[in-house]
Amino acid sequence: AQSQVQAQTTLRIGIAEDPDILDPSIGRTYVGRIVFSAFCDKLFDIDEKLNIVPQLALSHETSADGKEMTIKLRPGVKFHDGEPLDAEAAKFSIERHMTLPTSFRKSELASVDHVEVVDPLTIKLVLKTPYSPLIAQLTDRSGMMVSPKAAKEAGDKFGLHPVCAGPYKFVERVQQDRIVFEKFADYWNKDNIHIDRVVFLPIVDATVRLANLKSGGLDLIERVLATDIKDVRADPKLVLSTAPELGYLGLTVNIGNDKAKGPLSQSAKVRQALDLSIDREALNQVVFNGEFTPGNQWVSPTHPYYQKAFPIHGRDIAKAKALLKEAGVTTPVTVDYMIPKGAENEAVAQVVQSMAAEAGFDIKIRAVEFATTFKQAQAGEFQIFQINWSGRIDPDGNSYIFMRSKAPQNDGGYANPEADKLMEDGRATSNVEERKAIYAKLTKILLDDLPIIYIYHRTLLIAHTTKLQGYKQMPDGLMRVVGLKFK
Amino acid sequence: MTDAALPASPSIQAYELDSPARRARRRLFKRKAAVFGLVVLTAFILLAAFAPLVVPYDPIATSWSLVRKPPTAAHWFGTDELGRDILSRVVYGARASLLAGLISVAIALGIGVPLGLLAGYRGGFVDALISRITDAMLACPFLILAIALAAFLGPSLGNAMIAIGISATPIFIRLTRGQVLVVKAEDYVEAARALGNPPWRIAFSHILPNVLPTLLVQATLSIAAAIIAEAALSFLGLGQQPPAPSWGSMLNAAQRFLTQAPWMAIWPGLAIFLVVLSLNLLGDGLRDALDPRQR
Amino acid sequence: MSVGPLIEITDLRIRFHGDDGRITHAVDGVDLSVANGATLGLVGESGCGKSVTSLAIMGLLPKQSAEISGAIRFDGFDLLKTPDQMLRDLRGNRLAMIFQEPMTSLNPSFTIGDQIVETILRHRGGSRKSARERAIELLRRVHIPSPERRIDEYPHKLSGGMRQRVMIAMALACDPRLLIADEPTTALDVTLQAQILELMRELKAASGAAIILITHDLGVVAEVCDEVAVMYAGEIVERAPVDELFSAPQHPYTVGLLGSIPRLDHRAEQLATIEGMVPNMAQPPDGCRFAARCPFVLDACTKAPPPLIEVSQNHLSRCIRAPLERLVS
Amino acid sequence: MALLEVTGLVKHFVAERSLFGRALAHVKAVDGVSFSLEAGKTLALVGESGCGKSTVSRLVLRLIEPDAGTIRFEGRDLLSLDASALRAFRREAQIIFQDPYASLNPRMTVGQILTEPLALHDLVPPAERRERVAEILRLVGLEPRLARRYPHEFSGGQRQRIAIARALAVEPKLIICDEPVSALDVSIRSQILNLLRELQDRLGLAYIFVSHDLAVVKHIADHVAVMNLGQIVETAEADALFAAPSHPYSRALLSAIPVPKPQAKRSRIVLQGEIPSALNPPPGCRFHTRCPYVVERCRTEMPQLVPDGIGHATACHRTSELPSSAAIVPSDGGFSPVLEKLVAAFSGGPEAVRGSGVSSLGTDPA
Amino acid sequence: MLNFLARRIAQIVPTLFFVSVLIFSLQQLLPGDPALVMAGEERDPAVIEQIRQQYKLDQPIPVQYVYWLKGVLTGNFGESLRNKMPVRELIAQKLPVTLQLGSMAILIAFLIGIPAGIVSAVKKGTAWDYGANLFALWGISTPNFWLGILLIFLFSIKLGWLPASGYVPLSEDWRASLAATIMPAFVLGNAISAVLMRHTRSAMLQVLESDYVRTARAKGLSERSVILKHAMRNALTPIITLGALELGTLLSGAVLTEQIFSIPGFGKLIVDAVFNRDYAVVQGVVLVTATVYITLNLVADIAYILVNPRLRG
Ligand SMILES: Nc1ncnc2c1ncn2[C@@H]1O[C@H](COP(=O)(O)OP(=O)(O)OP(=O)(O)O)[C@@H](O)[C@H]1O
Ligand SMILES: Nc1ncnc2c1ncn2[C@@H]1O[C@H](COP(=O)(O)OP(=O)(O)OP(=O)(O)O)[C@@H](O)[C@H]1O
Ligand SMILES: [Mg+2]
Ligand SMILES: [Mg+2]
Repeated sequence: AQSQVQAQTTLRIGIAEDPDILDPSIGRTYVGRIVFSAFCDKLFDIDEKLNIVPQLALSHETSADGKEMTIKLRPGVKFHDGEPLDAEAAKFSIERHMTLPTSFRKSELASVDHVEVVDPLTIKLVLKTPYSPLIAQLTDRSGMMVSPKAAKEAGDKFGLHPVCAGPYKFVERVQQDRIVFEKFADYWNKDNIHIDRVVFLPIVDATVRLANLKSGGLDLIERVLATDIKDVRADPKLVLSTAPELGYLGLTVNIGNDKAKGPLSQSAKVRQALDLSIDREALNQVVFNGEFTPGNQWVSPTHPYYQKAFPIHGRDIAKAKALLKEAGVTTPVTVDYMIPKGAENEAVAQVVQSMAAEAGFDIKIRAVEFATTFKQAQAGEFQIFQINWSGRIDPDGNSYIFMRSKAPQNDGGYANPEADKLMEDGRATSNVEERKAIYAKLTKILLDDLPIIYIYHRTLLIAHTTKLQGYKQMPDGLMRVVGLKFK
Repeated sequence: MTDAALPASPSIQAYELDSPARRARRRLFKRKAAVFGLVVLTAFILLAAFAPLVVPYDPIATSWSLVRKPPTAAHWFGTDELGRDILSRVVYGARASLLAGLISVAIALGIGVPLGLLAGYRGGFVDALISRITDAMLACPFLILAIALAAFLGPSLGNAMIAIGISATPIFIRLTRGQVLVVKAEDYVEAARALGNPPWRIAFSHILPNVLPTLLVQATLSIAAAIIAEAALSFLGLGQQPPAPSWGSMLNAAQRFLTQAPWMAIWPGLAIFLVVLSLNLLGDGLRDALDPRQR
Repeated sequence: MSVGPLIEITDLRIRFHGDDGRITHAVDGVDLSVANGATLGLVGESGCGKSVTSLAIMGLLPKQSAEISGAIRFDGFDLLKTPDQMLRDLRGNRLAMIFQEPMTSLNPSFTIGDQIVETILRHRGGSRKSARERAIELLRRVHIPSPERRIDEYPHKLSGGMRQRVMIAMALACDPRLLIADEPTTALDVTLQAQILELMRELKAASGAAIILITHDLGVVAEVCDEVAVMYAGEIVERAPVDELFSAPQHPYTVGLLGSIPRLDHRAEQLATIEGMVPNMAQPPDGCRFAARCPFVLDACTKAPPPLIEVSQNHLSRCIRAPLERLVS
Repeated sequence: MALLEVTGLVKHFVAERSLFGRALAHVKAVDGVSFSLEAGKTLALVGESGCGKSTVSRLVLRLIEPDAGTIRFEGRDLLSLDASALRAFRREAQIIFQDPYASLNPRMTVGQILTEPLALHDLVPPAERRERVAEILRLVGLEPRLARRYPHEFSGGQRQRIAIARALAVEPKLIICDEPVSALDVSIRSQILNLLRELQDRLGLAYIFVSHDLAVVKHIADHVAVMNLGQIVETAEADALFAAPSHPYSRALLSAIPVPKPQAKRSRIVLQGEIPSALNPPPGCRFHTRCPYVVERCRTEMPQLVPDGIGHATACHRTSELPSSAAIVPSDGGFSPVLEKLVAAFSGGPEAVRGSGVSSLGTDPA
Repeated sequence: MLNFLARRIAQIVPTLFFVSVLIFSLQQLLPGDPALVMAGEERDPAVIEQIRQQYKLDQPIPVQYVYWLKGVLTGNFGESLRNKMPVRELIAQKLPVTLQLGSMAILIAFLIGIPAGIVSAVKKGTAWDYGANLFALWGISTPNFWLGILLIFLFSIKLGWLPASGYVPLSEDWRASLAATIMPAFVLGNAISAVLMRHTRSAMLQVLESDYVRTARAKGLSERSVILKHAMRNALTPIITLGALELGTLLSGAVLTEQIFSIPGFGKLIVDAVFNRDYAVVQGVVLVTATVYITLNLVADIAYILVNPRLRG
């Protein structure tokens, strides 16, 4: 019996930032989502191929007109506080996402008109208009279910002591230091939970994160530096897990709000010249040891929606120069190039800068604090804004809000009625082939107009010790803890 | 009362005939440490001034084939994450650092000295007000103040200098004020008043010159501190903007490659250390050389 | 006890090596002796080497920068060759000293009692209690009112005169054979000065200690001393019993000094002045050091250093023109 | 009309403040001082350290503002002068300090130091200033070529000469000498005293001479005021005071002077008792704690300065009852005959120095 | 003396008032809309407007100041914009960490700085003195972020002896806690010990030249008791005062050191808060820091009075 008393097993995960509040309605950081996945299950989940699979829901069904979605819930699911997850609770959670004043899920669920309880384990989402990406939204924070009792009590402080229906339940959080979870005994899938505790430790510096992994201080880390991969692979005690990321790094060109009316905003030819001057593969090699994926569209070449008809073109300085000449601009073309501060961003910017210089661009890098970039972006105080988007499962999440005219994140002020129409159409159908056809047209337009010049797609780089087994990385970047065990 | 003078006091000893400045210089040059500081500093200043002529490579020219190469005969200090020559970047970085040190301290002097003079000389309410504000600024840790200011002004070398300058100002206010209070009580200031000097003249031609040596010493030490602060701000990304090199931002970049390219961290750090060390040595030397108690 | 002087200094030379390599000849061939129970006055201008001489006797000159030669024989010891440990046993015990600045010579962080008791315990041992009693006794001896109370006070509570008395009490704590008083009254007000002088006179009679009294005030010398040595630029220029010095000085410098003091009895229109300045002690002149300021100077004076000659019994002068009466008769 | 008339001068410094800046304790540095001074004469202020001598000096020049009293200079009320009139007054009266090392600005050459007053009051057109500086320097016995040097290049005595020269530059009528020789060596002291005397004779200056050295005071003063704790306790012609001091405090002071004569006859009065602090001076006569003649009345009633009709005023209740003071001042009996002659020969000798061929820097042709 | 203390304490009030105004205005001057920053990638204008309203960001600055001040006076420092934690709690969470780090740094500084200062003053001009001075120069001339990086490189990456980052509370595991904090504490303490050494040296030199030390020697006391008793007691006063001022350096240093070693203390809290535009946190933390600093100075003043009989009155 003595030997049965095993030491508690603890999984220590090194994350790159300290998450914001742990309330799925208010949360807004990438790193926050990683933490949610340990304790807050969603209605649906995805698999490696981006297929939508059930999690708290058992199935879903969309009506023919696309305006109603019926969801069957998994029976016998309990929240951490013992409350049952039934249709009422699901309705509450979705409505909370939609109505909490400071909820950031509002826009994701904007198409939902109201939620109906069909039976104790069935709900129905009634939509204003057909909206095919909705199901994808429910695989992320909008699909997370919270205990109505706890949420009602805590109001907008719910995130300080979140109560969900995930595999682990919240124990404590020390800001900037750690977030501790322990195994939830009544988890619906408890047979697949093998580790007693999960601790998230925010460690900003990637080198230090890796050092801690090597020294055994951590078991699992996210965002390994591409330049450190060789190191990880060489270490027999470490395993690297990768997946293509859903997002992209792009250069948002200020077309509509450029106060200086620079050549870049005035002429698509100039944008094309810039595009042609960039050697994406070389950049990938220099900055990321070739580990990332060069790209030219808002989804990566490995994504089902990638338009193979428009592949990445090579670098062509001669053509770029010719285009500039055609556009009749005097070189060098000076460009105000805003980036959020950070070593990686700066490295990319400097490579772009030196590549573009050869074609006749004089790029002035302006590294602005992350906090300030959005304000300046909204105010149109940039000519190029180099920004990373973490990506969404549905391709619409990578395009609509950035390029639809007047969309909230359309900082470049791009407005093309034809493109707008295509984006709306894409949302309305859920037929994959139909959507692909629509997006093919859209891609052609966007590659001509170039409101955003896509450069590369990151690879999710996760490293863990060989002791930890069963880890699988999904493209959405979340770190799933179900099924993990120590050797 | 003109003609016959009293019998002249006949002799002057030949023992101390040079001016205070020259004597101070002589004493300074007697100190090996200070001379070392001066030499190193001069070397850095010359390097910075003639950077384009000295450096082997363009400090911002990237080379995709030379990413993070350890020191070689061609690149003495190695190359960085974008294949740039670290030696050239260190030399160019001297410009940012020295300039940051000089300008921010100039700002601090420009604001601090007049205020300190005013507070010390006028006394009363003005003094109380200035002193309390100075206390308040001193109560906020220097670097935090500088970070907040730099964040407010937006990241750029110029703004970092302003931020550091403002953060360093209260030291100069306090120092000037204290010194003014000391000098103000000297007999020669009282004599100047008795002669009918107007207040501003007393402040500027009798008090200020006698406060200057102390300020000079503090300025030297503050430049050292400002250089470290600029490096710190650049390290946090609030200073020099890429691709222009600065020692702090080089260290920042280096931190990510500590395992693979430790040389990236060595050289800029060493450069900061040397310059700051030299300034400290020089400051110490000046302090001793200008100390009125010493003969 | 052996006959002969209690302390005898022969050919004492002290040089300071400055940071900048400059050498100061602070004391240059001083010969002095003091008999048991006698009081010697040491006078001279500021910087002529009075304090340095006394510090040399106490062994308190900085070791790094002071270079000392010659001999100081005290009570059978050659102080310059005595090991540090033994010197420490002498200091505060058989050799005691009072300094010029009563305000700064007492440690502000300890009560005066602590400071006196410490000396007694160091040299006499015994219990703290008995040492304390002796301290009170000492304070009473130097006329500090209600010493039982005062003993626990910190120095800053006492006036300058009181502090100087405490210093004296401390110096007398172990019944020293030789007491060196370096300008004990200079920093004090006239009335306090008078008190301390009275006290010194009293103690001189009572304690039987030999005293070296350093001062630049000839009035003080006249009042307290038996014998006087006049120093100029690191040398003794004249030594005489006190009466003789004041009535028939044998060195021009002494004459100048005496002539430049305003007298109470008659109002001279002009005081005598000694023009010029002390020679630079980094490079003292070859000949007589006073030659440049001396109205009686001869060519010979600048050629070779004049010897200290005995003009009359016990009256020595370092002037080739002595006896000076010859010049005015 | 007297050159300077001071009546009822009061200055209390704040020694301690309460939380809200209200003064809790005062140092009564000067507490009702009155005196007057004729042109061309010397008034000496004597007294122990801290009795308020320097404060009186500064008040007279309005370097600090008095709390009460009047100061009249040539009949003008000084306290009513505005800033510019005050600056103009600075031409009339000057001050010399005790510490020759602290009283000259170390960063100015002697020339600059002496030119400054000329320029400030526009006494001499710029072109002639250099000549004037030379003249002033000669006046105090320094060579004009020294104008290019800095104060630190001079000895204490020479610096004091420069300070005197600076005071003379504005051609004042009054110079306040705040212990001008206390910091100097005996031999140099006499040079400065001689210089001050000469200048007075030549330029008709009036001096207020602050000192605690009574022999010096006797040598230089026409009139003496003895101060104790912010008040004048006795004033008289110098000779009268030294012949027969009447206030017990003056007696003690004078009896304490050490005289350079062995076995001098003296009846020294050694004061006992605590020196009271100016922070809370005792009631009644401020000297009563140390006075050998104290009676009950002294402890309660403050004595006034009472003149005796021949210019000798004393603030003591018991003036008339005190024993004779004739033998109080010790007698030094003058020089012995030999010494007398030697001193005379010594003083007669500057030529001999010059003629001796001993060259020193000061006498080199420039 | 009591009066002096009262005055000294009364002075704190206007100083703190200016501190609060300074912090507040600085905050307001910071560019970047906190609501926008908070939103990050998710920029829904309606929600952003909501946030502005909720945190009174839409009010004029003086009104915001009054709200804030009111809160502060009642002990309510507001809540973090980023994670809704009350600022007071955040501070309570972080303060012990920085205090531990700071105390260790101070301990290191004292253990190195004061003995080194004494030795170099007593042995002025010898190899000891040179050595101590070299150490001091090294200490004040090394940027602490560089030293931190080098130490991580050496002890964590190359040798693997110490963890490169993180923090373990003392109460949890004191060994791990010490292991985690020893490097940052050394980085912090290194610079301070250098400064302390210089202060000690110059205070000692000054005291050693004083008349009362000469008196002590003239009494025949041993060098040991002259230095450790008579000189040290008096040299301590300036060391205390100047040492207290160094605490400011400590707090400044903590900013970068905590950043490099990922220590979740005050310094990291504030830097992150500045970058996140988390106003309430920045304000609260700086105000507390300033108060701590001012209080420590006051304590130093009191200590100064206590060791100085002249002032004890
Ligand atoms: N520690 C020292 N280092 C270098 N020079 C010194 C030192 N102490 C004294 N001197 C020099 O030695 C000379 C004699 O000094 P000393 O203190 O003996 O003079 P003094 O006769 O006592 O003068 P005073 O009357 O001013 O006390 C002076 O020139 C002085 O500058
Ligand atoms: N500015 C001041 N503030 C406060 N107190 C002062 C000030 N100036 C002088 N005092 C005090 O006033 C009193 C008289 O000082 P004053 O300098 O006039 O004395 P003094 O007679 O010149 O003494 P000494 O002979 O020491 O120069 C002293 O107790 C002194 O401490
Ligand atoms: Mg001396
Ligand atoms: Mg005075």
